[in-house]
Amino acid sequence: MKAMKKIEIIINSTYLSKIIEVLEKTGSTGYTVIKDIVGKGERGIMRGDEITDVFKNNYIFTICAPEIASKIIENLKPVLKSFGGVCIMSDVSWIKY
Amino acid sequence: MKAMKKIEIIINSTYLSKIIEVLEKTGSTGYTVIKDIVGKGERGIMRGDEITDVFKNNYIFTICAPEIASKIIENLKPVLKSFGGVCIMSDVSWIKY
Amino acid sequence: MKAMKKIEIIINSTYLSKIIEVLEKTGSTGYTVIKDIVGKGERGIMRGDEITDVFKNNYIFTICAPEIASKIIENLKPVLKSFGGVCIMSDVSWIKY
Amino acid sequence: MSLEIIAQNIMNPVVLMFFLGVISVFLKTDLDIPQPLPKFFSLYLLISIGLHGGYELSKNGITPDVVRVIIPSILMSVCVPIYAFFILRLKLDVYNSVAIAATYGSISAVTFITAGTFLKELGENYGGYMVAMMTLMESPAIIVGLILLTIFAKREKNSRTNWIEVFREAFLNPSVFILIGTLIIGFTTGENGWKSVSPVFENLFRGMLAFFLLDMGIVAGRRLGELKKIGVFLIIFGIVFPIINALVGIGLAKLFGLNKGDAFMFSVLCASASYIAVPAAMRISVPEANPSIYVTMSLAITFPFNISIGLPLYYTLIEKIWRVG
Amino acid sequence: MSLEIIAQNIMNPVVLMFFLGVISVFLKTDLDIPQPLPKFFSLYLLISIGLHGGYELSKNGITPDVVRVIIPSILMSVCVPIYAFFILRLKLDVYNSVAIAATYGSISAVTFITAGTFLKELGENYGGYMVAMMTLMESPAIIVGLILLTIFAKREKNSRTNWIEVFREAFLNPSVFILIGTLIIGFTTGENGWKSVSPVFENLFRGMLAFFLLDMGIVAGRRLGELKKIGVFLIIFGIVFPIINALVGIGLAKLFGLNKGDAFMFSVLCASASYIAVPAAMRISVPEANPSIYVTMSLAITFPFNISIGLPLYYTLIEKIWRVG
Amino acid sequence: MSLEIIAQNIMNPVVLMFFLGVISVFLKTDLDIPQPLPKFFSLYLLISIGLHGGYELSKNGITPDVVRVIIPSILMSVCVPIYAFFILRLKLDVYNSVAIAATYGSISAVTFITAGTFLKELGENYGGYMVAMMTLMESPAIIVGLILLTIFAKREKNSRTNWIEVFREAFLNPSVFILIGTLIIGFTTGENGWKSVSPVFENLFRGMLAFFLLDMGIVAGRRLGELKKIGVFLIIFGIVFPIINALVGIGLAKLFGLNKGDAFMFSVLCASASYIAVPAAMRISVPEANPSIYVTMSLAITFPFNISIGLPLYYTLIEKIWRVG
Ligand SMILES: Nc1ncnc2c1ncn2[C@@H]1O[C@H](COP(=O)(O)O)[C@@H](O)[C@H]1O
Ligand SMILES: Nc1ncnc2c1ncn2[C@@H]1O[C@H](COP(=O)(O)O)[C@@H](O)[C@H]1O
Ligand SMILES: Nc1ncnc2c1ncn2[C@@H]1O[C@H](COP(=O)(O)O)[C@@H](O)[C@H]1O
Ligand code: NA
Ligand code: NA
Ligand code: NA
Repeated sequence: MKAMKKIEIIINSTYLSKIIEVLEKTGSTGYTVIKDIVGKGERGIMRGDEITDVFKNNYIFTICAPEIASKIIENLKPVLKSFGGVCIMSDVSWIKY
Repeated sequence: MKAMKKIEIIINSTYLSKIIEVLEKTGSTGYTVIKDIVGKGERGIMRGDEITDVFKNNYIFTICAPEIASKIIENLKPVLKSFGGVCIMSDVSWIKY
Repeated sequence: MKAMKKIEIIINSTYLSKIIEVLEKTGSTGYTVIKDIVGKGERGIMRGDEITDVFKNNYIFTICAPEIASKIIENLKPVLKSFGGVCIMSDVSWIKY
Repeated sequence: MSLEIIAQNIMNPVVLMFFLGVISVFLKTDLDIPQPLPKFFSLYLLISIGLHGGYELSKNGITPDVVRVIIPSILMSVCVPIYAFFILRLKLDVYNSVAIAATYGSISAVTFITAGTFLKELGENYGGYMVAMMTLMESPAIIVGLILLTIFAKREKNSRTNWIEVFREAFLNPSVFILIGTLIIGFTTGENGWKSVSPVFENLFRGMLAFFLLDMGIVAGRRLGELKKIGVFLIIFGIVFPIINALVGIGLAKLFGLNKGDAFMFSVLCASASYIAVPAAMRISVPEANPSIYVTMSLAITFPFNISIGLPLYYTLIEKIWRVG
Repeated sequence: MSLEIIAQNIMNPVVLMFFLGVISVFLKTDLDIPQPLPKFFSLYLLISIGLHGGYELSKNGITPDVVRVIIPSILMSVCVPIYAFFILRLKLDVYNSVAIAATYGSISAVTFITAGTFLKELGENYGGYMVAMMTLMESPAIIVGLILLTIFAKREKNSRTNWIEVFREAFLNPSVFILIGTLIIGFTTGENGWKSVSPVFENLFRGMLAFFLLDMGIVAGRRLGELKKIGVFLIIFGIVFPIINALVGIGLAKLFGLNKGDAFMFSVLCASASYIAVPAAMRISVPEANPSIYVTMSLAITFPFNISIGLPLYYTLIEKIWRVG
Repeated sequence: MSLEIIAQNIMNPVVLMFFLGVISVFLKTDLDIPQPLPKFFSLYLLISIGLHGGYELSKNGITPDVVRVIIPSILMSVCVPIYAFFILRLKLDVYNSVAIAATYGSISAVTFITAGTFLKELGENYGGYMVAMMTLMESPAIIVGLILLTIFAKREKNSRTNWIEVFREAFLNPSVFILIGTLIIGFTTGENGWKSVSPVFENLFRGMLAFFLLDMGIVAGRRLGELKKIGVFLIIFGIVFPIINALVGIGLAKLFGLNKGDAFMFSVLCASASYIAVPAAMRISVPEANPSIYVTMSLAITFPFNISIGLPLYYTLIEKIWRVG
């Protein structure tokens, strides 16, 4: 069992690739994506309009070592600044067999 | 980075609007919803039957300040009592650029 | 409010039934499953290929008492060893009305 | 009822697809028709019968036949949930009695649709206004059920019925809305309108029904496992009660002078039980009732019974009675 | 324009389905056509017009008609976003002006498709190459919009436009790609090819359009609630600007000697506004602009206006002008 | 083989849709056919050939033709995985050898379906029982593969093969089940049954195949990027091995006196490789094997090869051989 950080991001689906770019270049070992989710935040309701993909969110999370976590967060900040979205971090233990 | 609470609710999809009502009226600044999920709990298996929407869950979470969290929870309790479902709370840090 | 553990597992969709088997036999009182999610890990990209179900993940989580959590984890380890996937644990409070 | 007519009903691909779905569950094949495909098939079927019914109405206008069928339709949709409730109270609590009563008081569009193809196979027909009757009979049971609840249940204050929500659920649920809407569209656009969309909404009808029934079979199959929890009383209820309702319906149909095709469709409406609109409404308004009971009864007992044995049974009776006089 | 032709346009099941969708939102019926069904319908429609257009082209080859229509198409797709931008700047900031200008400079395939069925109903036709023109007119507005942005916006360094990404978004978005691809397939496989797939891509066309418009109606209906945030200027813009573009388009069509059917389809392309490809591109390249504004204008104002009143309006004008000379 | 017949095969919209999908990936257009649509198309195709095959069988009954084809079918489905395994062992470990051997020992329904439309285009036909043969040939390779695994792999105790699960995966996977089920339905409901559903299950066939192949193209295109990881040996294997199997199949077909159409379809079954049922089974039973290898080979090498060059190649050979004798 190892103490790790979980970083969770909710962002408009149009910007998913920007987030994944950051994760890849900052050395995250993996990530999980749940597509087509909805929600409400500062930028209004994302209702999941069926015609455009523009009003839909994606939920991405990654588990990583604390030192990588801070690197990821530094690199995520400008993306979040340009494109909006929510990012949270919490503590988890990674179960390794 | 700000210490916040994450409140997660899993509830039958029929009752989603009741939860969102509570969130809106108790001053949550936002929430995220993942629809059409399945699971098992006290009230049996929710298999996601394709014909009726009655056996399907929704997963809702909100990130909020601790003082709002307790307000939300007070207001959620009667809903959970009437309609069932699971509600958990945990600690997270909100990353702000 | 009760201190509980949240165990989260991300695993290839083909193996969902193995995880649920473990949860059922180790006395978890419930679980939630989000199907058809994608991600990247040690075993490459799971892109959610549309033709085969083989490149798709499932996300399962269960809330349980700490003593049950360690039992579950013991039983999950061999499954994770054979079939891969990620498993994390964290602390949550269960809100009971 | 001759075995031949049962065989003729079952031995068509559409009904067999239902049983293929059921069998697939027994053999644990993992066959699955994932969402939102079933929703699409069901939407397709509703739009089809709506447009078609509207078009048929536009051809003939408001005939005496139309008027004749309204009263028995209203009558049955109000009375069935009431007598269902009192029968069910013999064994069950108020909440589950209300939910089941509303379920059986309402109708199942897919049973109606399957009955329509059965009738057509026999070279007979029914009036387009029967679709309007179906729509009319979908909602009242919900209201009646909740009135019974208000009278007989001693609930806490804060769980009082929200009547505005109830009426919305009852009369503005998606299936009622789409039926009314497409009936009107079919009626106003008439022959030209129908011709322009019939390659989709007429020609594909049976194929789409086959897909939907395959899915219904899978869902019903999964629920069959819960029959033992439901108990013998309710299983018998799920078969005998539809027959009773069909008989009452046939009686009324004769009394009000419906023609044979309409009488058959009316009896099927009486016999069928809801598994989409009513369960959704009950979940909201009567959360105390157990959906595993009312959904399972409707989906895993009554629906299969109706589409396999019920249809030929009701038809044979009507054949006999209408021939006499 | 006679009321008759408006009625004739609206009184067909396909257009009425759109309004049924809108009404369902007002009545809060929860009617919903879940993903990915709308994506499927839209893909179907694009493939259908691509294959059909390609087949039509293969029948006649490159005629003078084809050549005649290219110049006005390019002209309009470059000029509309420019004059739109300067009009919009009177009231809005640079970012939103760019996004709305690009939206109106591009086209809406579904408006084009609906116009096609309207034309066919009247017994008229248009050239297969018009589908190619539609494809041609989809992308330039995005590029023009972003050039305007580079000129007029003072942005920080790190948010500079990534031109490679922009060109990809503009010219290789799924709808442009599928249109070009199926045009080529339709062209190369000719009559045999078309015959083999026409039971799906021709016969089902109106039915699928009906489904898609029902969904468009729901989505537009949901956005109608946001009209008050948008303000009177933009609401008027959303109706008047398409008319202006149609008029300019009709003028050019006359000038370049297009035949009536082509002129009509061309004017519809000029009048229509994008709500799929351009919003996606704008979200990426101009995140400062508010998508609630440009999507709502395009989807909840201009689209309904065009398919209900715009089509008969443009057609009546063309009728009159072409009759004269 | 004349170039003409290759061109004739490729120059049809259905096959071209596959390549359109591949190209869309190379151009990074984000074109996507989201789930569950591909599942729907695939289910549709299986039901269609099942019902149609059953109906064809019902017309002619059990003829000598049927009997003639059973033995070579069983023979090939048992032998191919065995000789595949020993060839693959020259370069690969036991686990991957088993998985690839099972993949190539089984069949691809969509290759079979595409071959059927190719044959029809040439004005030829095949027996409805060939669908039964396809069903028969889907499962044995899984069992044979796992027997090979038990013999040759030294596994830890707790990862022993669970044979009950294996047989279930092999013989009761959804595609085998739906094929058997619809074959029986098609057979028992005969001409009337087929007529009632043929507007969906016959007329829409090519259009639905076009959709499905577009998606297959996208998925195959995405996997092409992984070819370099797979290595030259396996890439060559993915092309040469199907040809060998087709040749062996053609030899057996001649030996057992199949007619031309059946021989062609049989050779296609021999040449094709599974990418749905077998990968799912292998993931469960041989988690040690790398799915990126066997799925990529089957989907990105063998499938495109078969539907573009394989089909006309096998057909030309059969043409020549059957003309001689
Ligand atoms: N407080 C919150 N709790 C949970 N999810 C949130 C919260 N705020 C925003 N979100 C999600 O993040 C998305 C983007 O947020 P925003 O950029 O603030 O509009 C929203 O559509 C929600 O899905
Ligand atoms: N212990 C648990 N862990 C995770 N999810 C749960 C748990 N208990 C219940 N759930 C989820 O909450 C839903 C409703 O729970 P219940 O009301 O207890 O039936 C279930 O269908 C599950 O999806
Ligand atoms: N570090 C990580 N953070 C979040 N999700 C992960 C991580 N590593 C793996 N996953 C998820 O777990 C799945 C299986 O992981 P693996 O077995 O390592 O390939 C991946 O496809 C991801 O969806
Ligand atoms: Na009833
Ligand atoms: Na335009
Ligand atoms: Na094979």
